[in-house]
Amino acid sequence: MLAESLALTAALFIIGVIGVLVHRNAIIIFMCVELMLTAVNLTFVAFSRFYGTAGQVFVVFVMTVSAAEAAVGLAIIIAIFRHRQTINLQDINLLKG
Amino acid sequence: MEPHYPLFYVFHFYLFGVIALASAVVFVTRKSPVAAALWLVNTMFSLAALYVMLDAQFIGVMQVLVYAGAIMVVFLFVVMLLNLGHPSALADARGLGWRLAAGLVGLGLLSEIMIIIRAKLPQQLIVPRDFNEQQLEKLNAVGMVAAPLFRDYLLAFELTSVLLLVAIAGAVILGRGRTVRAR
Amino acid sequence: MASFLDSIGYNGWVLPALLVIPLVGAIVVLLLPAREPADGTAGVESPAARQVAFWFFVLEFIVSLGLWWSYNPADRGWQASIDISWIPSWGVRFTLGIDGIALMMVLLTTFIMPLSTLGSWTNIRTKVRSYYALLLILSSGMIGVFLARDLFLFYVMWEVMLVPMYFIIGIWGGERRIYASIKFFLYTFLPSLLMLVAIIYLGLHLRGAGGVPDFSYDHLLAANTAVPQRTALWLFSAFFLAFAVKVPMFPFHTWLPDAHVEAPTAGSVILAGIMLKMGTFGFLRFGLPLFPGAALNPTVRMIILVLAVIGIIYGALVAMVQPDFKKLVAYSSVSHLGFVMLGIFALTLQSVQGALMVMINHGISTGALFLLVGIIYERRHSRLIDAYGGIARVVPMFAAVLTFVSLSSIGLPGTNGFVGEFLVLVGAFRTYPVLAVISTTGVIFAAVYLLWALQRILFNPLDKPENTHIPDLNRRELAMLVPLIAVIVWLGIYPAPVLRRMETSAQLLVDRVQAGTSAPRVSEAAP
Amino acid sequence: MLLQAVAAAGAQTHPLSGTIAEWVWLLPLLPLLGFLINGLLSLSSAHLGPADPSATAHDEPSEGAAEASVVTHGEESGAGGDDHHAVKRHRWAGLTSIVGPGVLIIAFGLAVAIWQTMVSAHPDAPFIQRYFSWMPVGDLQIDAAIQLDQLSMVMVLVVTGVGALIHIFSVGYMRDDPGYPRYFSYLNLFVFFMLVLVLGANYPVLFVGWEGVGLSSYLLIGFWFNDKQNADAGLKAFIVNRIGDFGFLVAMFMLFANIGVLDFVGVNAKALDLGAGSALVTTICLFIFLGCTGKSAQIPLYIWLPDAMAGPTPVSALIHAATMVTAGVYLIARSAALFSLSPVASLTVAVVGAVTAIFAATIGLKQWDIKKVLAYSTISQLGYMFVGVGVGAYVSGMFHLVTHAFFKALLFLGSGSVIQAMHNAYHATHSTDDAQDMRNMGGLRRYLPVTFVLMWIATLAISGIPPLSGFFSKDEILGSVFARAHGSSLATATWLGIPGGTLLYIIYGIGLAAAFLTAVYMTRMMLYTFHGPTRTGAEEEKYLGEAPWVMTGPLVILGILTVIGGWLNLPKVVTDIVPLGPGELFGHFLDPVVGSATARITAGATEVAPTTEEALIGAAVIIAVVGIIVAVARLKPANVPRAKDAIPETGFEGVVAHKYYVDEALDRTVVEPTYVVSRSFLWRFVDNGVIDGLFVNGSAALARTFGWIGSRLQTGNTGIYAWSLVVGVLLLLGVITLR
Repeated sequence: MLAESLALTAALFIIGVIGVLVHRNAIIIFMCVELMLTAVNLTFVAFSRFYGTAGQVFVVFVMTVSAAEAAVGLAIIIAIFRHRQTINLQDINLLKG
Repeated sequence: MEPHYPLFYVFHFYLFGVIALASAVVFVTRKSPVAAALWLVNTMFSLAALYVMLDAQFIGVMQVLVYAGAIMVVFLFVVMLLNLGHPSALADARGLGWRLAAGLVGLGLLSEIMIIIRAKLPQQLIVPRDFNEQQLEKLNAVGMVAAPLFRDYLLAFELTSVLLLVAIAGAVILGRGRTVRAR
Repeated sequence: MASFLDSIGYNGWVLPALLVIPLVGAIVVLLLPAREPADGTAGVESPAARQVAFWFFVLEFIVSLGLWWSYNPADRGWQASIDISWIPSWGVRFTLGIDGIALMMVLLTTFIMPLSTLGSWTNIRTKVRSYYALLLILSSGMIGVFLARDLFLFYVMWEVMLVPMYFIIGIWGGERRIYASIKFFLYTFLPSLLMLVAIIYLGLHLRGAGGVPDFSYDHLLAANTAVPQRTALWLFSAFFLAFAVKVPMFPFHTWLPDAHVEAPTAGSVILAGIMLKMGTFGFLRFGLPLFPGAALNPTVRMIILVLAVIGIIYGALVAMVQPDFKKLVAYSSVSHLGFVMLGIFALTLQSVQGALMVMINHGISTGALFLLVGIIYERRHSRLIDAYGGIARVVPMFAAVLTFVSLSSIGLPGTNGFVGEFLVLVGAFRTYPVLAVISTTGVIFAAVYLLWALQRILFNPLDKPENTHIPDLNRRELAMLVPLIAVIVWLGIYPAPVLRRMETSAQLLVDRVQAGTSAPRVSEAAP
Repeated sequence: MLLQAVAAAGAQTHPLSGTIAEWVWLLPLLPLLGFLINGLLSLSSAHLGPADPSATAHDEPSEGAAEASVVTHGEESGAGGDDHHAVKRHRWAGLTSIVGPGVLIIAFGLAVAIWQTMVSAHPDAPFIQRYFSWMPVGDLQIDAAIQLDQLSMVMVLVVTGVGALIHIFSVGYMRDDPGYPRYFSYLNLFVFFMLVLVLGANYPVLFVGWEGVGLSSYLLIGFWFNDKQNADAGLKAFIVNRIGDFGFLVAMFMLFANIGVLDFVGVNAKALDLGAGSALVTTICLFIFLGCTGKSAQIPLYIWLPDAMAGPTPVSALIHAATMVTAGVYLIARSAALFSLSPVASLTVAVVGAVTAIFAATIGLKQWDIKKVLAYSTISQLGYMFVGVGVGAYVSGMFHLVTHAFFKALLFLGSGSVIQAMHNAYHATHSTDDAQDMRNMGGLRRYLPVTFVLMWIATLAISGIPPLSGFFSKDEILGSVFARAHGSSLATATWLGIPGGTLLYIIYGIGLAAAFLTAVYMTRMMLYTFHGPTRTGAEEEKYLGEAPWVMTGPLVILGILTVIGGWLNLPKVVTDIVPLGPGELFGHFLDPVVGSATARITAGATEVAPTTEEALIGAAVIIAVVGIIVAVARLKPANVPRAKDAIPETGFEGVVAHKYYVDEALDRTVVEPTYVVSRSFLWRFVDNGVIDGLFVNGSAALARTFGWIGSRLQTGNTGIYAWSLVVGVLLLLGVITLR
């Protein structure tokens, strides 16, 4: 089932990418990123059947990171919203050079 | 080489795969954050099922607990906190042109990935054929992940705990909002 | 005197002492307590810092003065040498030594430094401790450049010198100090990096015994015939750029007016008096002897000489039209240093000796001019020539000194300026008569720009009310100007002791470079 | 090396060693001492500033500054430098009056003593004292050394003698000037440098004096420096002199490069190595001559001298008439060994001298400022001297130099006396009229009888009326020109295609013409100043009066010298007719120095018959007399309007009155273009624009532009970032897959 898993991973990942590209709502974009991470997890799990349990360990790490990322990211979104009253990324250009 | 799978197994594998895919497609087309979040939870569940089918029972459980249970709840919580539930409040998605372009880019990427996957699919297994089953019997579902985690990857594991600590501290500081006002 | 110096083992410790004394001074200055301005110190915070710095500089000068007697002009080798291993794996050694050229440059430095301290006595009022600490570090770096016998050490000292000056201009400078300091830094730093590359190339390719990289000057001097002609040309270009910017030769001079004008008085004095000499000293010590073939390649030599001559005339003409007196003096430096370059590359004994004399004289005269500008600026807060007029009646002593120093700067016979320019031209005429004659017209232009400015400042009607109540020189200012005047007269009338001390080294240089161009190299046999 | 050997040899065998001549070093040292004392006195009235200038700069003014106030035109006060009518005697004036002239009188006494020793010893070689090595660099050995020979002796006597008289005169003339010690310190400084100039044993030491006198001249011309005109004049003098010095310098470089020595003894010994008549020696001589034209105000560098009259009148007498401006003549006489080798250069000197003589004389005809007349007269007379040394008559040139020093110093000091009287008168009535304009004078003989008589003597002398000194010296020059037109090395050479002989006849003619003009303009000056009705003004006339004895005394002495100066060198043709005394004393005296050089030029010259010579003398005298008569007949002092009523001359007369517009032309063609080009092109365009703007700041701007372009990509819109990221990945993967 490796090929199917990888195909599914790719498809989910691409859907996440498309979501990032078409959405402007920071929260939805965030969710898309989560989707992409999860999709990658599927790869790890799929491969763990062939390469040993290390893959599953990595999934644990990815989950930790994505949890941390969600916490910090959402905190930032809250902070930005407080400041700007919007989470529309088009209106937020603090990075403008 | 992969083992032969029974039809029952294959059917369910495909079923959950299709559900995950379909939910993801619906998720990505939603404009309301709440709806999107719920559809994403659906995808997560399907994936959890796939994990279990792929002999990663512990991960499957974690997927449900952490992603569907914790992270997505936080998302919903934030959405509600900021009162962003109404899609009309936001001109969220980009125009049709952008969406088409995104679709084309996505298709392009997908095809490229497919080509790469097909070309580079591993033909040989590194571990014995029934390695995971043996591990499962020897250590049970949790031990199978825990053993390497606390032996081989101990340092990385400890570092992730530091990461989480920092993330908590950061989230608290950012969320308190005082720094924002100070600026 | 010499026997007394021998009895205290002077030659054994003097050179490191010259490097260490200012550093100790800097530490002492920084350790002084911060003090709010008290009465009678004219609003200068931590006035003790300037006292300490001044006395450290005086100590440094007294210590260095012994070199005048301990130096043996008949000896062609290094004197008072020190050789300590520094970074053995790279073959870098901490080697110091003086010859006749370095001797005079060191004495010039130690002589100028206390006077420039006096020059900043009252006009540096903030961050006083850091200021004097930087001055002390700067002096250590400058002396290090003159003493270094290892190219790596030389490069380190070269950059050590750059940083304090950057801060001195950038922190205590005039209105456009940031622009000027950054320009100064980048302008001089960029080519120095090229020089570093060339130094590393030399050290790595001309390895010493045992295959270790060797940066020692003596070694490279002996081994440089192994460098192919084309490579030598590239290496020389790198050195040339680093030194030419420092000199500054036309057209690499535009950092100079900005840096000079914006720097505080002491900064300008040190820049003009000592740091500009680094470039010409570099040519004498490294540029010519290490790459005689490249430097005396007829095309290269002609280009450099023509640039020098352009510098002489161009600097004078541009100086003539400056509305700002400090800028005028700055451009006059371009002109003077053009004479030095002409003298060095004309490469006769007279012209090289003359170039060395011009280097010393320029340090004295231009240093004095900058001090005088600083004095009048402190009183009237204007450097514009047009802001003055007729003030000789109000400040007769200032006028007398300014006139005298200007005359020395334009090379009036009987002052030091003449000796240098005369020797340069008389020497250059032997090898490049046409260029020498063209350069001689610089003598005319020098009189035009400086005396004209003098007229507009000191003479003409006293028609501005704010100029009628300028105080004349005070005792401190006299104390810093009188030594300069004394040296101007001394070097103008009796420069022979100085010339004799430099002659052996200058002769050696000329012989070495000329021998180097006519390969194969003859081994240097000690006489 | 050579010099040392000569000095060593000379020390043992020279007839002057062991005599008072050993004290020759004291000669320049005395005025230097005077300079130091007076200089310190002048500065001692200055007050030290406060310990911290900026702290009190705007508070209470110091005592010294309080005396000074803003000077506008017509209002004078303060501690010196402004107009000289400020009556405020310096507190050290008494001491200065002793020190200033005192050192000169002592020096003159010493010079006379040395001269007597020299006359009796009659040395053939110069007496050289070597003190220390000045610039020893390899084969260039320049010593600080003094050379005493007959030529320098003559100059020393003139400088110290006339100098002492002028110093004494200055005590009276400048006594009320607030810058009195400063004035004397400059004057002493000048004498010091002048003595260094004439006593130096090699070209560089001579050059020290050469530039030094230029410096003193600069300082003295601009003595009343608060007047822009004076300061300008000083600057102009210095710069024009520097142009000449450029030539001198180049000549020294060429000498050293070709014969390796710069001391006079060495150059004389090796001059022949340069090759007689070679282009090299001609070039060297021409460069030396360029230096001389600057110092001695010859065409083309004469322009500074008329302006130099801005200085105090005694200064004009000392520096710009009697001594400094004759340094060029001295230099050529000193370099006789070189010039005699180059007929072309010698002829150039003579031609320039002759042209200058007539050119300046014409301008002198139309000047109204009494000092300007004398200035152009000086230029003209210097031209005569150059004709003399140019044709190899070094003795005659030097002789004219000496007599000219007498009568021109007398004329200048006399004019100073006149100006002083005029000035006092105008000062008393607070009039702003020009005290130097002859149109404001007239009839002064009634008020200044002593000055009147003495100045007439000088006028007759300069016009060449026998038996006054000017007659002998001028006549000798013209006679020499005539004598060398046949057979001498000059006559056989060609100058720009003109045969030397022809040229010399032309020069002779020009000389005669200039003599005529000299008689005319000098008589004109005397007529307008002393004769006719007084135009000074009715009120002012009451204040006109003769100067005190301290001023008239030197005038009388100079008058006596003017009368008897000719006895120094009576021509043979005269002594043959009238037994006035021993003939050609001066010539015999100078013979050891310039004899061989003169002989080289006159080697093949045919002797002029005594009758011809007598005829020439007669012609010269007649021309001078005619000049005076013409002037007296044509000019009517009674008809001259006062300066403020005068209408400017027009036509050619106007051109002459404006000195042929040479200054204006130079301003337009040289000075202003240089300034404009330097400012607009070199500084603004090349320096600020191209080098700094284009290259230096340009490279910085280039880097900044790239940075700016990069920063434009940072829109801050994360959507765009995401898009570009994804598209980038697409492209990269595409490359990988399609590879």
